[in-house]
Parts: sequence; structure tokens; C-alpha cells
Amino acid sequence: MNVIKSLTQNKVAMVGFGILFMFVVIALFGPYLYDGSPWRMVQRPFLPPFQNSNYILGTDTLGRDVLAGLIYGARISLLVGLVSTTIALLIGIPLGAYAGYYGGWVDEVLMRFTEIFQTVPSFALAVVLVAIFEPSVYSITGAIAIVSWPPVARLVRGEFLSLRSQEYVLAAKLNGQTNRNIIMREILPNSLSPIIVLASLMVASAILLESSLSFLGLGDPEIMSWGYMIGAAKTVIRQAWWLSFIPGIAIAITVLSLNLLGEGLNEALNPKLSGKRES
Amino acid sequence: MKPLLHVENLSIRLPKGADREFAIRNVNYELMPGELLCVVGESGSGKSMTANAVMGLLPKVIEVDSGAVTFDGFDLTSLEERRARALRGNRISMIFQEPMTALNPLMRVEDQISEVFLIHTAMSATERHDRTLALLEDVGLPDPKKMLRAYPHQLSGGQRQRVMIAMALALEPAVLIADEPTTALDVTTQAQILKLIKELQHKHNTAVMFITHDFGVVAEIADRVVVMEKGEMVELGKRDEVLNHPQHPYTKKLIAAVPPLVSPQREVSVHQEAPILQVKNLCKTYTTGGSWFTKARIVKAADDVNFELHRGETLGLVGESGSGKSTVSRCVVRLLEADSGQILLAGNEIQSLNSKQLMPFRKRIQMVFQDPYASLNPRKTIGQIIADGPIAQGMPATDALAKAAELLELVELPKTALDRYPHEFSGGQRQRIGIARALAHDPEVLVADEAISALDVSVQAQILELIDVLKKRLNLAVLFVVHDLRVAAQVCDRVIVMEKGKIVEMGETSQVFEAPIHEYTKSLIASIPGAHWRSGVEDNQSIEIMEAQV
Amino acid sequence: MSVQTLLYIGGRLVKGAAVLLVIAIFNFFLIRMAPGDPAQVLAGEAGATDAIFLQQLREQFGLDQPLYYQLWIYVSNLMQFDMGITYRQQMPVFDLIMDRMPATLLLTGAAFLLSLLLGILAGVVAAAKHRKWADSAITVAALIFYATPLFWLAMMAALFFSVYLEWLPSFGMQTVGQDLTGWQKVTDIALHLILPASTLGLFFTAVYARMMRTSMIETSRLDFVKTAKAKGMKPSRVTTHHILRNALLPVVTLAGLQAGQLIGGAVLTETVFAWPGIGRLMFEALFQRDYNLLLGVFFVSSAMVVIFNLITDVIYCVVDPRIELSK
Amino acid sequence: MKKIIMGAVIACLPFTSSAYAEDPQEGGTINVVVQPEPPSLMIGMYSNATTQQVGGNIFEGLMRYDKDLNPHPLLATAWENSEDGKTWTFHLKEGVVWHDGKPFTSADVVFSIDKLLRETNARLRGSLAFVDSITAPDDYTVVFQLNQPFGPFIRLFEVGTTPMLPKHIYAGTDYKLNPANHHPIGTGPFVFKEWKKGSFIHLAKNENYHVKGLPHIDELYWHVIPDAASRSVAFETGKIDVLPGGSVENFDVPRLTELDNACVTTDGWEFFSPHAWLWLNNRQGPTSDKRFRQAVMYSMDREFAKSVLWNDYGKIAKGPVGSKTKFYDDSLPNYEYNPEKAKALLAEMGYDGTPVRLMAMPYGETWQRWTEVIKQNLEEVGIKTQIVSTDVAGWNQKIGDWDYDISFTYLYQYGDPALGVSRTYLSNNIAKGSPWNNAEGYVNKQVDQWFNEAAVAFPDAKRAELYSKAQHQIVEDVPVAWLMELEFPTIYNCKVQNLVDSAIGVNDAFGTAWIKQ
Repeated sequence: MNVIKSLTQNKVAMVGFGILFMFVVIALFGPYLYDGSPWRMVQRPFLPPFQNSNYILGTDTLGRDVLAGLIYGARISLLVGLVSTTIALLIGIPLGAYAGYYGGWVDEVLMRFTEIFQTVPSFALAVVLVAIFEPSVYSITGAIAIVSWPPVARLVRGEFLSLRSQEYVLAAKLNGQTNRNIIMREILPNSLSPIIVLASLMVASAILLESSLSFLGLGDPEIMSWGYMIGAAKTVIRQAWWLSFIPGIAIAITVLSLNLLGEGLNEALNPKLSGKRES
Repeated sequence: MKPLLHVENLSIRLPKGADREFAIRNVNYELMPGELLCVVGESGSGKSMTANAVMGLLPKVIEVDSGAVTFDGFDLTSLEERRARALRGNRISMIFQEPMTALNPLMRVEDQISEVFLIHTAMSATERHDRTLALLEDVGLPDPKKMLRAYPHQLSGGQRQRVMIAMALALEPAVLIADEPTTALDVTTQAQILKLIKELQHKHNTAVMFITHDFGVVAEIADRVVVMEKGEMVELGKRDEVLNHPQHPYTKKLIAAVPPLVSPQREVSVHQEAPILQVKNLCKTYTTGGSWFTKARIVKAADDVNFELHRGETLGLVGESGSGKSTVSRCVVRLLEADSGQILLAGNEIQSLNSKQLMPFRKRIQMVFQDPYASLNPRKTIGQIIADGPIAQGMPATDALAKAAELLELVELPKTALDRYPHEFSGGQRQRIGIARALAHDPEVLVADEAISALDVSVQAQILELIDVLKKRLNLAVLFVVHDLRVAAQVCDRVIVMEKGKIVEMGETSQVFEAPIHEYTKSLIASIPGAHWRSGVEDNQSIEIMEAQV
Repeated sequence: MSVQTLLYIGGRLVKGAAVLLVIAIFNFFLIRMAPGDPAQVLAGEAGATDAIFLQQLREQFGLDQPLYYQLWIYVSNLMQFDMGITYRQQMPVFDLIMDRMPATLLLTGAAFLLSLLLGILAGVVAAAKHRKWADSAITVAALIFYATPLFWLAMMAALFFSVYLEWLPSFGMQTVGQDLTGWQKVTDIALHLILPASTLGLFFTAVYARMMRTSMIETSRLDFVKTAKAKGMKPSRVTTHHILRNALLPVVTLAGLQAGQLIGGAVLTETVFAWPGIGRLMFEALFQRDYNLLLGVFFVSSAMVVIFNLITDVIYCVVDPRIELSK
Repeated sequence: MKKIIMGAVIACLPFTSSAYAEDPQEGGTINVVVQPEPPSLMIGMYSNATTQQVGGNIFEGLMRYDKDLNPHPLLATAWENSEDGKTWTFHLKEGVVWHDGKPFTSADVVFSIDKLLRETNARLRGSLAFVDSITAPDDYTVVFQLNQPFGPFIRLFEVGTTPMLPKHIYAGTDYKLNPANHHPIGTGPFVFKEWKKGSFIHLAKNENYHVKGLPHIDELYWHVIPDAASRSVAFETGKIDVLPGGSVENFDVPRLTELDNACVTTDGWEFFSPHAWLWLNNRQGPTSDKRFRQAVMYSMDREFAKSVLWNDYGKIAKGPVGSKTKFYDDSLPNYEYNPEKAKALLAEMGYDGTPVRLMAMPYGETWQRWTEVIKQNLEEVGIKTQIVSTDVAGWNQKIGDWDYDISFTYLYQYGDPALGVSRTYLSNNIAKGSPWNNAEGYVNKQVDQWFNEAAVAFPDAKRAELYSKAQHQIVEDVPVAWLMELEFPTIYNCKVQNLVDSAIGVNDAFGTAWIKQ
């Protein structure tokens, strides 16, 4: 398909994809390949990076291996990013689809509902949700999903609003196809491009959100995450700036790679930039 | 007489990866003072390229390869940018196709026009104001004082184009370039704008380069004609020479495809059986802009519409945009819910049926849509697109696919198309697929909603022919919604003329075209550009056309 | 302003109020799902107490009443613009919020203006130098700031500018213990404002720069730009008089939508920089289980979002004559 | 009836020590960090640590206590106990005025203790159960009639436990809603000026302070800086002069103490003697088995925690009573770090790998890290551990509802086992809803009896014997896993002189402190 072709020709997007792929590999296999628990206290605390060949990135406040933390952190960052985005899509797509497809009072009700979630400052809501349901990987993922679905719903609604009057949709209606069929098979596949682009950016912002929550001490205490590493190191930033610096860079690079990929996808999928409507 | 604008051996190169090397190649023509030169061609012929080169509007990636455009002794393609700017909008000016988008939506009319004075003259603010006002009067805009303060969105399409013309003629340029200025307009508005351009041209003795795809327009206004094909200039000559005695095969082919404005003699069929479709007292109003505190605007899109349609008959539904013709057609197929009235399909009232009850009737009345690009789901194969309908109606998938294959044959497409996707086909082919899809249900009524208006002239003719053949073979009743009166005259047995939701005239095609009764119909027909041309079948002409078709 | 406009604004406010009410009720139940209650927290801080004291506190706070009754009281008070009393500070929630509000408004307002101005400027420059090095530099910088966690940026900025370079104060809103007045006070606050406002603003600067760049490029391809060029206008005038204003429209919309995010981001910035605003107040109220205060902060910040969106719409309507406020 | 004279009549200025080589200098401003922001300064109703820190400089108790917990005169100039130990007579200082100018008299003392604090102060209420009546024979004498001799009685009168509150302001009002709560009026060395919520609390010198020549400093600012790192920076940059114990993260302590001009002291916590332990739920799960609890004790590397997390401040706790608290028994057996022994105990009880929940204490970084360390310790001896994270409210509720397996806490001891220790182990102190009682559910009738007798035994020698027995038994049973006696170093700019000179540290420090120019 020419989407993939135009994506592979986009150098920037490929750099993003490459970095992301690397992080995915690290997240999937790193824990098996790199021997070391992120929690075990292995060396003296505050060992700076590149001083001990066994612990290249040094140790943290309790003498735990920073590299191990990074590897395990990749896992949780990507997991939370992906799962929360999936949940947000599962909420946002049907909602937006119904609102956009049926219009009228269905639209009104669903959009008012969406508006409620858009009006409450999202980060604040996420903080409250996690605090209330107590920090765990489930509550964090859920909270991120809950605050990030409204843009999906709005986007999907917009797509459906414009696509529902497209002639091939009308033709499907004339064919006597059911609404469900029209939504699922006619409109949805054609509104996927912007959803995919949005989703890639949502994974990025979910990773940022997760790290922000962990930074505030609202992370899952059982799981080593980048945000946790920064949060745990913030009090010692003066003695050991690298403890907050390294995971921060990891987050930035991951998010950056996702953004680059998202941009590339956007260019490959967005009809405005690549000429004709995607065909 | 010295030419004003001299295009000499002009070649413009396209960027790498385009479908051809040159946008235009070795183009030569002259624009004489006071003349109106039409540059004609289909989409992709490169007809606007020269104009864009003159105005410095070529995209950065496209550059002039060789040749020159001389104006006042200067080669415009190599002129220093600062001096070229001094000419633009001043000595040479331009108007564009889409009056909707060609004006800055955020600026008042006055500001946009007087900007020209601001750039090129040292007029005072009051002078600018007065001149602008005078210009608006000149182009025949109603209530010019109010117009000054208006924003583009508050104007109609024709008014916007008048504003554009006022802007272009503000400094009485020597050359006016008009790039398809009437294509986006309704036929009556088009006639007015053409008239205005012609008048102003005479008044100021302006030379006009008029770019168009429509031979009717050419016939209406041109002094001389340039015909372009794929970047090459294939013919140049006086209007009547070119129109009536085309030399180049391409020109011949194009002209042949223009439907003559005369309806062929048809047998006046007397329908024995009951009409397949009856529409009674159909009403549909739209309300827009209503909110809690503001009054809604109410538009009557269908106002007490009545008509009948028989099998084997083509009924034309004619009107300008906003006449309600599309609304009626969509109400008939139940894509829109009418407010009141009855729709009887073979005697069965279908207007009041709910979607479940409607199911069995769906397949008996089908539609062909306007936009060949938007009417096929890009994510489905042609086979799926055609077979989906029968499957939804309960046909087993294998049977439906077999039927799809048959239908492809019927619309003259290869069977291999089944597994391919819409983007692999041209506009005309897609329209054939759309027809096949509609026919998959073996419908009795086929509604064609502007089914050919998005196609180039030559393709139009083919599709029209296909519909006609199918109609005869399958004994279809066709409701043909169309804005192009030439087309209507060619294909319809009867026509209905609509204005503002109301039917103003209905009758046999030849009767309506030859002896219209209602004022509106008269003005419509009078507005058809080049109405005098190809309005009767002259022998020598038809022979030439026949040759071209062979 | 026309009657219609006023009616429209009135209508929007009524709708906004309805949304706010639903939010208040939703939050009311949400916060009560949290484990523990304010009495326990207050008592907990004391280090030692007994059941009698807890009971006293609960009675004092009205927490011994049935939930529906508490809701009723809360909502009916809210209708009269009374948000109740904070449990911890024992003062009216509204007063406390208003006490903190100027700080947050200053921070978010400064960040907003900074990001908008800087972002638009950067976007315009990038678009004007499309595919040249300035464009690349701006695009890369925007991407990086877009990808950097806000809190981390804040920490690094504080480390670099306050601790290492000692140029700027690293926390608080004014120098403590000095009773500054007049210009000295303004300068002092401004100095304190630089770091938090720029870290909070940088993310949004990146957002607006990217948006503005795309918007400028897309707008410059529109037909009326051709018209303007055909008038013989200088490119700079085309940009300033025709492209810029049109390209601003989507940025204005986006900016309006991001009011909520800005306030959310303020929670982080205020925490790192010890900025005494409502973001931090919210955070504290949450962990104090100070129901009234938390609900109040949510209510007020949501109301800010509603008002902000309304202002955006009005601005949008002023900028774009095509938009009628009645729609 | 022979009376035991306990106070010196002439002593007006507590702790007028001759140890200082220099004469105090007058004037100046001291900036102190207050973390978290107190809910109120009304020390009689809120016993929160920071309320006490700030309020303790506005209000006063009848006495001050030195680092050995000996009482010294303040508002009371002298006191006597009857021979049977049941009648206490206090003589008040004359000429003391409230910040609003009204005189301080015995009526205020009776009102404060008998009315207001009896209603609002839970901790005092328990002790007041031993007091039958409080009377004021004249304006400057107060008599307490006890029903039994109550050993810790003499340690009840510091400002945090029993602050003196103005009767003329509070009598007959709803104490909690009294407007004076926002503008506290006491007799202390500093008067309340301004509280900018979320920013700072400003106190100013009390020009009419009853101790002549005090206080030395003019202004006292308490700054709210919620971020720990910012607090450190503020101290470094000189914006802050005093970081009270616990207001910066422990990780920062070594760096801050190494700064020029930084002085540090661990004094001033003797009265509280904060004692940290792990709650072990004695009712259910593996923690209901004594051997499991002992295994927990052996599994913990408390020396590591002390050195890494607490920078070697503090002391490994041997048992329920802190070493600075009265009646501490030094002869208790020691649970050393011994994973093998822990594993053996687990094997002996047949621990089946049932996971235990370890609930972190939401009181900042150190506790979070400590939780992680303990988890590692437990896992290394084979105890499956799952960290549960929650906030203050959730933590309080879960402990109070006994919904935990293992969790942290630290509590003050208030100088006497009867005030701050026995509450954790007495079986009649098991009640849902409070995290400060016997929340672990430990029941040992013998221990109950020893504790109850010890509280009212007379004289002290008898008490010591009973407490010693109780301590040995408790250490054997390990109802909770003791961690450390915490020390919170107070870090301050060395220009501040004579900062901590009482057993409650900064809580009443600034009346006597001065700044060396």
C-alpha cells in the first residue's frame, strides 16, 4: 500500500519508527536479556554513570541499578501508553461514531457528556482519579484513558459527520444495509487514518501523563517507571542530577519518536498534504 | 496592430515524478489589444499555465524552461520581481474560478479592492474610497454603499465574481486574464458575468485572455480560440473557424462531445400501464441557524412537488443550485425524510414506511451519484461494492459475486475489476461501477443525481450513452437530475424545471426547450452559453463530428 | 455588542452553568469514593487522637449526615454561590480560592501569552523560511519541547538557572521576608515568574508553533493568496495582511481548547516551583480529603475553562466575520 | 501535710544558661520553613506537628522541659505535690498579659484545661481521666485533685499538650468556630501578624513579653514551600534560616549540613522521641504467627536503612520504649539482621508463600524508599511482598479498619510509657477506626496488667520494674516490628544562636534564640 511506501520514504518518520522499535524491543526482551532487578540494591548509592562497568548508568539513591530501571521503565511506559490509548479509543470511537452518525438528540446528549470531560482540567482529573482509586497500574491506565478519550470522540464524530453524507454511504443505505454495518464497514474504515494519527500522538501524551503521575508520587509502587525514577531523584537533584536527567531523556526520546512517527503517518495519511483524498 | 502580449515558444517544466515532462511546451500565441482570446482545454491540458507564468503564480517547484512572454517590451518570465509586481494588478490583472475562495474571507470588500490603489497609486483614503464605490457601481452590484462594508461570505457567488472583476479592472489594465471565471456559477449568473466581462472589455478596450473548458462559453464570447491538449497547443484560430471547422482531431473530438442544444425527435410514448413512480404533494423544508434565542432560517427545498414516472422513460429534473432538484431526488429514494406528501412506488406508498418495512422497496429504486470519487468506498473491492447490496438483501455471497461479474460486463468493464480497488479506475470507469452497483438490485427506477457533471465532456458522452442503452435494455424508469441544459435536452423524454423548490414547468423536452412557457424557463434557456451554436443540426457539421467519433 | 450577541453569551453561560453543575455532582460522588475522610486526615496529622475527636470533626463538617442530604446541601449552597467551608483552614472555600487565584491567573496568563506570542512568531518564521535551516531549527526545537515532560523541564530549568547560574529565583512567587512595594515588588514577582511561566509555556509554545507553521503553509496555498499576489503585492504584505490573520484562526480555536490543559499543567508547575496557586491547592485538598475545597477548586477551574472557551468563541467571532455567534 | 517543692520560685527565665560565651544580640528576622502548612495555629484544637511548631511560639504552657525532660517554670513559677501524690498545686506567674492586653490568671488555666482542652484535646483527655477536679483558690494558684497518683502528670504541661488559652475569648463560644482561631491570642514571645495562605505566616516580637529581655529577635517568618527540593534550595540561598527536623528529605541532609554556615542539631525531640515500627496485623494471615513476626525482625537490615535512608541519624529500636523515654530497659535482647534465622523461622512455621501486603506510609520520599528496602529484605528471606500505595487518608483508614498486613508508622512517646507507649499494646485499646491505638490487635493480659499498674504506681522505682517486665514480654511477642528511634536533625544557619534549648525543640525555640550579626 502506498501509505507504507510514503511512510518508508519519510526519513524523519523512519527515525522515529526506528527509535520506537528499539524501545519496544527493549521493553519486550530487555528484562530477559539484561540480568538485574530494578529494585535490588546492588552497589553503593549514588554511583555516577560510566564508573562501574557492571552498572554503566550508575546507581540510584538506594544503590539500585539505573540501567535496569530504564529497561523495566520502558515496559511500563509503553504498556500504559498503549493500553490507555486502546481504552480511550474503545470509549471514544463508539461514542463519536454514534454521535456523528445519528446526529440530532443522540449527538446532543453524547457531546454534552463529552463536554463535561473536556471542561474538567484533564491532568487534575487524572490526579484525582489515581489518588482516589489508589495508585496501581490499573488505576493509572484507567485514569489516563478517561481523560484522553474526549478528543477521540470529537474527532470521530467530525469524521462521521462528514462521511455520513458521502455518496458511498448513501449508496450503502440505499442497498438496505443496517446502520451497524454502515458504521462498521463503510464509515469506520475510512475514518481510520486520522484516528491512527491521533492514536500515535495519544500514546505519546499518555507516556507523558504516566510519567507526570509517577513524578507526583502517584505511580504503581510495584513497578519501576521512568516517571518514578525522576520523582524519586528529584530530592537529590543537587547531588546526583543524572538520576533525574537520564530517565527524563528516555521519556523525551520515546515521546519524540512517537511524535515523529505520528507526523509521518499524518503526512502519509492526510489527504491535505499528500494531494488527493487517500486512495 | 502590435500584440499586447506575445507568448513565444514558451515551455514550462514540471518537477520530476510528474506524469509528463512539460506542463506546456512550445506554446506560441499573441493577445491583441481589445480582443477576447479563449484558451480551451480539458483538465490537465495546461491551459492555465501561461496565465500563471504571466502573473508570477507558478508554484515554486515549477519553472519556465524556455521561451518568453513579452509585454510592453519586457519579458515577463525573466523580469525583475519588483518591476513585475508593479505590472501585476495594474497593467495586467487576473480573476479566478472560485469566487468563494478567491476573496479573503476576513476582509471587507472595500479593503480588498482599495488595496489595489494602495499598492499601485498614491491616492488619498477618500479618493480610494470614492473610486472603489464607483467600481462597484460599474460592475453592477446592487446597493454599492452597503457592499463596501460587506464581507465576502455575505455575497452570492455572482456578486463575489463581480467584486473580483471590479478589483481586476480597478486600474483599467491593458490585459485581463480570466481563469474559468464562470465555471462555479449557475447558468443564469454565468450569462450575466459573461455579459459584464464583454461590456467592460468594450468600454475600456481591454484585452482578455479567457481560460475555459466550455465550448458553449467559447461560442458565446470568444474572438479567437487557442485549443490546448496535454501541454501542446493544437489549434489556434478565429472562433467560428475553430468551432465550425475544427482541423485537429482533438478539437473535433471535443466539439463532438458537446451535446447539441436541441432535443432529438422522440416518439411520444403513450404509457399504458400505471406509472412506476408517483410523487404527490411532496414538501421538504430546511431550518438552519436556529438556537435558543435566534430565529431559524427556513428554506423550502420542495414545495408541493407532483410528478409521475413511467418505465422506459427518462424524466429530467432541471434547475439551478438551490432549486430543490437534489432534495426531491433524495426524498424519492428515501435518503431524506420529506415533511409531507406521498411517494408511491408501483402503487405502494413508501413515504411513511419505517426502515424495516422499506427494505423490500429499497432494491426497486436505486441511485447513481454525482461524484465518482466519493461514491465508491475506497476500502472495498469493486466486487464487494457491487455485491454488498444483494448480500444485504439476502442473496448468498457467491451468487452476489457472480452477479457482480455479470454486471461489470454489462457496464463494459473487464471482470478482473472485481478484485481491484476504486482508486485504480478513472472517473468514467468509476461511474460505470456506480451504475453497476445500482443495477445489482434489478431496480425498476434509477435516479441519476447529476451523474455526469463531474466528468470531462468526452467522458460525459460515453456515460450518457451507457445509461440510455441500459434504460432501453432493462426498461428502466430514469429520473435524471441535471443542471446542464444541453445534457437535459439530449437525454430526457420529459423535463421538469424547478425553481426555489417549486415545479415551474413540466413537459415534453422538445416542447419545453422550443417553446418554454414560464419566465424562469425562458431565462434559463436564454442563459445557455453559445445557445446559437449547434442549436440546429447542420449537415456538414454533423459529418465532421461523425468523423471525429470514428 | 448586539442584543443577539448578548443573548448568545447568556445562553452559553446558562449551558456552561448546567455543565458545571453536572461536573460538581459527578465530582461530589467521585471524591467520596476515596478511602478515608477529612476527619481522619486532620486527626492523623495530629499524631494521636480518639474516636470522640473524629466524631466531633465529622459532626462539625456535616459528614455524619446521609450522603444524599450532603449532596443536597452542597448543591443548594452552590446555587447560591456558596462553596462551603474548608475543613482544614476553616475559612470559606471561595475566599481561599480567590486568595490563590491571582497567582494561578498570573502564571497561566503569562504562560499563555508567552506561548501564544512566541509560538505564533516561531510558526510564522518557520513558514516563511519553509524548508530552510530556520524552519528546521524551529521545527526540531518545537518537537523537542513537545516531547519533554513538563516537570522534568521545570526541574532542569531550576537546576540550571537558579542553582548553577544563580540568575533566577527557583521557587515561590516573591522574595520572602522583604516588604517590597511598587515597582520593586512588580520586578520581584516578575523575576519569580520567569521560570515557572516559561516552563509551563514552552510546551504550549511548541504546540502553537507547530500549528501556526502548518496553518501558515496551508493558508498560503489558498486561492485568495493568489488573488493578493495577482494584485502585485509584496510578499511581506501578503503574509501580514492576508495569510497571517487567516492562519491564526485554527490557532485561536486550539488555544481556547487548551485552557483546561494549561490549568492542569499548572498543578505540576506550581508544585515544582512552590507557586502559591490553585493547582497546588487542589493537590493539597485532594490529599487532605478536603471535599469542599477540592470540589471548589474543580468547580472554579472548570468555570474558568467554560469562560475561557466562551471568550475564545467571542474572539473567534470578532476575528472571523463568517462566524455568527448564534450558531 | 508535707509538700514536695518542685519548682524554684525565683526562676523567671527558663534555661538561663551561663554556657554562652557571648551576650545575646537584639533584633533581626528569622525565616523558618513550615511543612506542611498547618491547618490552623489554634494549638488547643489542632495538635498537628506544624500547628505546634508555629503555635508554640505564640502560646505557652505552664512549664518547659529540658532535654532530660525535667520541668522548668514558665507560666507556673512553682508547683507542689502532696505526699500521697494525688494533689498538685501550681503557683502562677504574676503580671503576665495576653497579646490583647488582658491579664493571665488562674481562671484561664482552669478554663483551658478543664473546659476547652478536655473537649478538644484527645490525648490530654485520656490523662485528665485521672484528674477529679481543677480549682483556683485565688488568681494565681491552681489545684489539681487526682483520683490516683498518676506518674506522668508532671510531664503534661508543655505547650503542645496543655497550652494556656484565653478564657475571655473562648468562654461560652463554639471553640471551633471562634474567629480568634484565625488570629491566635496567647501569652508567648511572639504575636501573630499575618498568615498568607499557601505562602507564609508572619509573627512579630511580643513587646510586652513577661520574661524581660526576651525575645531577642523582631520578626519570625514561617514559609510554606511544598516542594522538598525547593526547601533545600531556599536554605542554601539563605532565604531560609531554619529547617525544622523532617522538613527536608533525608537525602538532602548530608549535603545541607556540609554547607558553610550550616549548623545541625538532633536535640529538641526528647519529649517526642519518635519511634518507628512496622504494624504487623496480629489477627490474620502469616503475620498472626509469632514466628513469622520474629522472622520479619530478623530479615530487616535496619543498619542499611539507618545509614542510607537516615544518614546515620537515629538509633536502631530495641523494643517498644525509646531510649530517651523514661523507664527504658537497656537489657532487652536484640533482633539482629539475620536472614538465615528468619528463613529458619519461616520454615519452622511452614510459611507457604502467601503474599503479604506492605502498605507504604505516604509521608514522603524516605518512607517510600524505606518501603522499597523492606520489601527487598522480606523478599530475600522468601516472603512474597506486594507494595500497596495510598495517601494519608487512605492509610489512616486502612490502619484504622485493620485492612493491612504490614505497614509503617511512627508515633511520639511523650516522655513516659504511660503517655506514648502503652497505648499501642493494651488490649482494651483495640478499637476500629483509629490508627493510633492497638491497631495490630495484640492481646496479652499479663502485659495489660503490668502497664495498667505501672501507670499509677508510686514512686518511680516501682514503675520502672513493671515497665521492664512488660518490655521483655513484648519484645518476645513482637506484636509490631520496631524499626528505629528516629532523629530529625534541625538544620539552621549558624548565625542563629541558642535555637534549640528544650525537649520540644523548635516548637518553643524562638523566644530565646538570637541572631549573631
